[in-house]
Amino acid sequence: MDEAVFVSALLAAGIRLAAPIALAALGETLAQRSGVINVGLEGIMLVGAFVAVLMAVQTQSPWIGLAGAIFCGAAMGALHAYFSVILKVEQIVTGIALLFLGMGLSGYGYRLTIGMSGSPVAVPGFRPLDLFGLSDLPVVGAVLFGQHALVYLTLVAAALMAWMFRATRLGIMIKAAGEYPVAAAAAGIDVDRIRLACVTVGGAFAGAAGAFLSTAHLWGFVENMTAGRGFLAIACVVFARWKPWLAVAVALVFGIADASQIRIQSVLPMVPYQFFVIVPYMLAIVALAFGSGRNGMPAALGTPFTRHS
Amino acid sequence: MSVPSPDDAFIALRGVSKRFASVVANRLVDLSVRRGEIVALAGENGAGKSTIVNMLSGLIEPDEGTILLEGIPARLNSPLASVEAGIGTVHQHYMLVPTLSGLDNIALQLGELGRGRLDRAGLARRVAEVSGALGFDIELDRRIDSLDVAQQQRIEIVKAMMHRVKLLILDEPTAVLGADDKRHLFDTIRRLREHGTSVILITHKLEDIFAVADRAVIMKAGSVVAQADVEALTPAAIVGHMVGASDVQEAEAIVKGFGRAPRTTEVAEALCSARDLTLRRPNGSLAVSGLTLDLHAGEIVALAGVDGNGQSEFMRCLAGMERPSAGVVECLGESTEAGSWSPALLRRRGVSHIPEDRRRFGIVAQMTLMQNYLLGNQERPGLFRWGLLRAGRLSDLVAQRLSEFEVRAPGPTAPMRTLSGGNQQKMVLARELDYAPKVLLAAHPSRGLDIKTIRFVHRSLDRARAEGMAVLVQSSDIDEIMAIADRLIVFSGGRVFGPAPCESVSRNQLGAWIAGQEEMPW
Amino acid sequence: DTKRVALVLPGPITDGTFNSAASKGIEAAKEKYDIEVVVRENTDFAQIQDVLRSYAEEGYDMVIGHGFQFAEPVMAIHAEYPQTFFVVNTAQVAAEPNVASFDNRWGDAGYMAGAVAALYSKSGKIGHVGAIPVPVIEQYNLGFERGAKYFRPEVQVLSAYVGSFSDIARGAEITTSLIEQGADVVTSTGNENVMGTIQAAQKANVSAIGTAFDSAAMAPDTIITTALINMDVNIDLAVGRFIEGTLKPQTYVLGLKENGIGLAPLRGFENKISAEDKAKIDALVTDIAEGRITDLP
Amino acid sequence: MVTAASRKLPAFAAIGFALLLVVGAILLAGADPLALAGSVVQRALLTNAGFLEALLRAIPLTIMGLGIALAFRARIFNIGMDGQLIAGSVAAVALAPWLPGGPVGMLAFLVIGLAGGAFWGGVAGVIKARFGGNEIISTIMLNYVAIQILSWLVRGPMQEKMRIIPRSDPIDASLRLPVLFEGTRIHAGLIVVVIVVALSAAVVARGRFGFKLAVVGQNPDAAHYAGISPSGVAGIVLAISGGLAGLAGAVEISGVYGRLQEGFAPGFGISAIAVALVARLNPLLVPVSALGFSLLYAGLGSVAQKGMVPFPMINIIESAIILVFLAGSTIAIRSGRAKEV
Ligand SMILES: Nc1ncnc2c1ncn2[C@@H]1O[C@H](COP(=O)(O)OP(=O)(O)OP(=O)(O)O)[C@@H](O)[C@H]1O
Ligand SMILES: Nc1ncnc2c1ncn2[C@@H]1O[C@H](COP(=O)(O)OP(=O)(O)OP(=O)(O)O)[C@@H](O)[C@H]1O
Ligand SMILES: [Mg+2]
Ligand SMILES: [Mg+2]
Repeated sequence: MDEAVFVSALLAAGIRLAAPIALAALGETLAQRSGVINVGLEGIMLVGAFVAVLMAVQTQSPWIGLAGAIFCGAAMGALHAYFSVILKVEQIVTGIALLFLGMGLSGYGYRLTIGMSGSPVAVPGFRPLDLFGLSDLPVVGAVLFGQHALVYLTLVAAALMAWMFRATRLGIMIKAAGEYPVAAAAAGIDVDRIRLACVTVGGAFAGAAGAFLSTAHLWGFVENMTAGRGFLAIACVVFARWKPWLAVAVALVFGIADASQIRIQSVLPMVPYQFFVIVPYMLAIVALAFGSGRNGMPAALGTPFTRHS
Repeated sequence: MSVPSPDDAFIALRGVSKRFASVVANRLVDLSVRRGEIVALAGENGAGKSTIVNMLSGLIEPDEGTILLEGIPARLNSPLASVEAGIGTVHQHYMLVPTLSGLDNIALQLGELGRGRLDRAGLARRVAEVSGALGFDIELDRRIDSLDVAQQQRIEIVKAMMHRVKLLILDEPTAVLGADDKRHLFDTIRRLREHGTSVILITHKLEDIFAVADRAVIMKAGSVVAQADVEALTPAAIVGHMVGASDVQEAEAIVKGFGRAPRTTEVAEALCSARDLTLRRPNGSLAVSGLTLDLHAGEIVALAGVDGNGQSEFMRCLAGMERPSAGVVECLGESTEAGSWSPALLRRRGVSHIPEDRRRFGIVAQMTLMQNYLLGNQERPGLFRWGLLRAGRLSDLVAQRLSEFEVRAPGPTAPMRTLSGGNQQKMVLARELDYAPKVLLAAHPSRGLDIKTIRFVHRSLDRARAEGMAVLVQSSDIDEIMAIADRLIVFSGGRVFGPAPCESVSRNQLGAWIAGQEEMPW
Repeated sequence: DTKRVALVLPGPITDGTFNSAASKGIEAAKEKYDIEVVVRENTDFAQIQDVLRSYAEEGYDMVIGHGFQFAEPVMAIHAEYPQTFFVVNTAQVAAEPNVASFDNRWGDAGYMAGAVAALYSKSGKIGHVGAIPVPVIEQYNLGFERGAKYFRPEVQVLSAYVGSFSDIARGAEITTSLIEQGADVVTSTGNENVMGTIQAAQKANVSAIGTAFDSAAMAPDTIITTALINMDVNIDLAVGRFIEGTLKPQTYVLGLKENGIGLAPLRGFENKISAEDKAKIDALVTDIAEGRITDLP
Repeated sequence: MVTAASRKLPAFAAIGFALLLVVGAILLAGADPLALAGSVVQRALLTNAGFLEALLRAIPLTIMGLGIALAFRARIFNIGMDGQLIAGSVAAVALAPWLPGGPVGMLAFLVIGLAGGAFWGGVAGVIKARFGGNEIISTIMLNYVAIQILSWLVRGPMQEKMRIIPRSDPIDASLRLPVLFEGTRIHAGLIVVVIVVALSAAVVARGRFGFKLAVVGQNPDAAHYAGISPSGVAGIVLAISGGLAGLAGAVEISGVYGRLQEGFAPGFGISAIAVALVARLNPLLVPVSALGFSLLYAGLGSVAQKGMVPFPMINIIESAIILVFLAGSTIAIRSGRAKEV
């Protein structure tokens, strides 16, 4: 195959694989920056994936499907926030419950609705865009101008979030809530409200990530279709040291590594395929030796805030 | 006495009590502050001063009693409510987010800056105005956790001054400030008073009270035991109320301090020495360059100067927490050249360290006093058997230290965080002086301690010196240095003055050095 | 009297292939015979023994384990529950008096799929995407390769594994990569991942051959035909013989003749394949059924 | 101001919400919520089989939960127990042919499992201690790597001689942990559990190492000051925690399965985290919490078995029970029956 075509296909596949992880990771970055960890991302993504398909089928509009996924993702996020911020219970356990809840709700909902007939339904999914009519440009066309709308929205969201953390008072308030909530509270900030908002919005991102999987990357829902991507998203957040842009970049590196291993696999059939599947993960482990540690981990991550320090 | 009536007071506490489990922190406290009045709040460690501050700043609520704001009962049930009532607070434990810059920390509490983009340049100008008026030199762009405590303290003060507050509460703001900074701060406070701002100043330094306060309120064991206009008071009178001394002589003795025994040992062996030592900060700037210093057995060397001139880095390096970028440190047979320079190694050899940033390094706030006593002592013989703690032994030891150091705490199993700041410091001191260290590195050892305890600490240091310990004391307090040190060394503006014997350095000379001048300006 | 039958599945009944097929089979059997049916989904490895035991203890007359991983636990416990007949699908175990197994000739199914794919391919490259190489998938894959070469020895067969039964997105991407390399007919085995392959083929406008379960309706313009694995036949046979009392503790291997596998009708592709090719395929199917093909896996 | 007291009402609201959700969903499926609840309770608490099933599963969950508890005390988030369990199992099974029979061999089998898990955890430990690499990432990644390597091993070098099914040959019968109670599957792994619980409890309550873990967890700066190396402690506790996961794997193989295959401890890693956190990282509560979760699984299993509701409903019920438990615990705290952490 022509090398340029190969590279362009590889990058396009990498972006497709990365997009849902990047979206979920962005939302999780926001939540964790405010001091709340949500290990139930996967459950939210599943609900998002299901709702997007359901509503897209019913309204024949993937955009309404996306909106529904975002709304339901936010609702799931709000549930997590309610438990971890208002009730102040163990966040990781709540997250695990959320994971099961998402698996259950999406699977059950699917069986009650579009899955009931047992025969597949045509899903009116997103099609890649053709920005400025340039997506046919050699090499860069598909990669730069021929992605799904959600991919571009992800970049916009990352830019906005980075700007918010860097340049706005709201960003500083969120960082303070995650780092030293006692001081934030002493400055008159309602730490709990900040966290509630961040976790809810984080859930909305995860919902959108699910919608990408089921209405853009694929057109259809199957149970547990996220297949561990929620956990990869958390790894991305940590790897990116809680920086929005880096989270997207790390997800992209993951996606491209995955797309590469997929391509090498069929070229070298004599090597057991498992050795290719582990390539992205090994890459991460090796890269860790160069990354430095807990740098950037919000100090109050995982700890509920109660006054009376 | 001129106790204001609640009607003309800006703020008034009436019969306020606060309990924490078994401890009564405040008992039926009556306290009023007029508009444009500076009230000094004094009292022993644990007397209940910070508890009052916390109630006024909305961190905790009183169990009983009322707080009147301009004569009207007010409910300060959140920090926001307190801020909105016009109260600005400098807490004893700084409320600064360690990973944010000084400027962002200040922005954090300025609600009027809105929710959109933060105008950092504009804010920096406003901050510069306030810090300029205070005469403070502050670094706004560096992260708080890269600043030493004196810099943090200045930022904390500026932060509180950014608002046009009606009541300014300062909880031990001068604990680590140098003389100049302190003078500027007091000037500002006086200016605020002219604008009608009320001030509550908590301090353990009697001279501070006489320098700025209009009135002094003295607390003991949670209650107000005396209050009077400052003109009507003497240092001995204040101390007498504080400690509940029955006779005047005892109080006067405390005020005067003790006579330092002349140095007995002649020049003894050097236990610790630095050769051509250069230290850099994480950002690459020079903290210490080309320093050579010996610490001998049986002497106390004072490390003076305004904090932020490399003292912290030097102390931490001697304690094993940092490595030099050039030069060598040798201590009790260990050397930075050997490659394993670490606190563990030095502690094993007999180095004790009272850290500058107590809450960050010196204690684990959530742990009990017993566990905090183990901190750094965990490898010492006698406390563990087969890797398991001998809890009874440790408990007895801690109980004994609690009474020796007069720590106000329910008992060895109380969590460290429930102790008042001064009592926490006493626990650290007690721990680091235990096990007869050969070298003691003490950063601001009397920080936050009441005057009586300071005397006790000074006597303890003196005794340790007599027993052959080498002591390095980092202090910004000239009185303290002159009271206890044999030799002194000053870091200022990248330069090193000394070491010189204390007898040969006049107070004025010391002041000049601290200001970075070779000669006295007059 | 009504017999009670439990079907124990390793995955969800909505996977569209392996587990769906079994679930449909038992539904059909329920209509046909006088039985009471319960289906247990998503049985993970650690639960298998307890699940089998509790059905046996509750007096179920027949317990069907759907997958080779049920073989060992069944062998471990069957002697304790002589009142219950255990059946294992896609395995070859048997024991007196109450263990039988049904295995379909996945290799033959793959062979047919490979032959069709090779005949239909214009590029001369075809691809197989497996979930994880469990025995039946390996057999199918081997059959696919040999079947492809049967008519066109020069055909190139690409192959890759997803590494997961449920990762539909990666299944789709792997398929896409095979298509990029020139494959114009693809097939896939596993569970949910199969749907990923079919979608990728659909989006890239190439053709696919379904497996296990006739899902032509899902993508009528994409799915040429389906290499059927008739789980319903397994289940129908097992239940029917059990009720008749003729189910023996032995392994039943179901090939074309026994209708355990098959090739689905061409449906939308009826007119896209030449009569000549259709005849070739029909002949091959007969040859396989009659045992005239020598290199079946 | 949010206080424990003012959390009581929200907690009741949360419980109400969770119950409403479940009951509604069950009714929607046309099932009887009461019968369903009865079935869960019946299987989990009122039958021997259910209890024994739970006890059997609680054995590995306890051992792994302890590993999590130790690591989390130092705020080291070991998400990689699944991989460490695989590593331990692989090591033990790989070396099994060279082990003597009898108790010595059995013990050696377990110790090799421990060592294998410790090695896998230690990789994350070294990355953390030497390079400062975050353990959350490394342990997640090492999970995937271990799963794939196992997948290859049981189809390659370690596959059974028959080479049909992806699994190893069984280990020698003399290396199998004996069944403790006739007629059950409860094996001598229970004794291992007792020992490990006792040791961990001692270390946490009184041990020097337990103290270091707590200091590192609560104030790493103070640890450094006090001569405790946070990264060193992190490295060691990752190895220990991995070792416990490996031990759990060896116990499962020696006590239950007798050979290596894929997916024999599904989702145990994440369950162990829930077990440890619900036990508030207290080693003495870990077995209780592990048994509690196992009883929950057993009870829900009966619902799945009876096919009373569509399968995903089980996940919903499971999550609702956990949420109700969490909300309930805040009410208990408020009434002073449990300590706030
Ligand atoms: N959160 C708390 N829990 C339990 N006890 C507390 C708490 N806060 C303060 N105390 C206790 O209340 C008493 C008063 O403490 P407070 O901090 O007000 O003293 P202080 O006068 O400020 O002392 P210092 O000069 O040492 O700062 C002390 O005995 C302290 O141990
Ligand atoms: N009530 C207040 N609260 C907080 N900050 C104040 C208050 N009053 C004044 N300041 C600040 O103190 C600083 C000094 O202001 P001030 O107006 O007193 O200066 P000045 O005109 O030189 O003094 P004076 O009126 O004595 O001549 C300014 O930065 C001002 O913003
Ligand atoms: Mg105080
Ligand atoms: Mg002026």
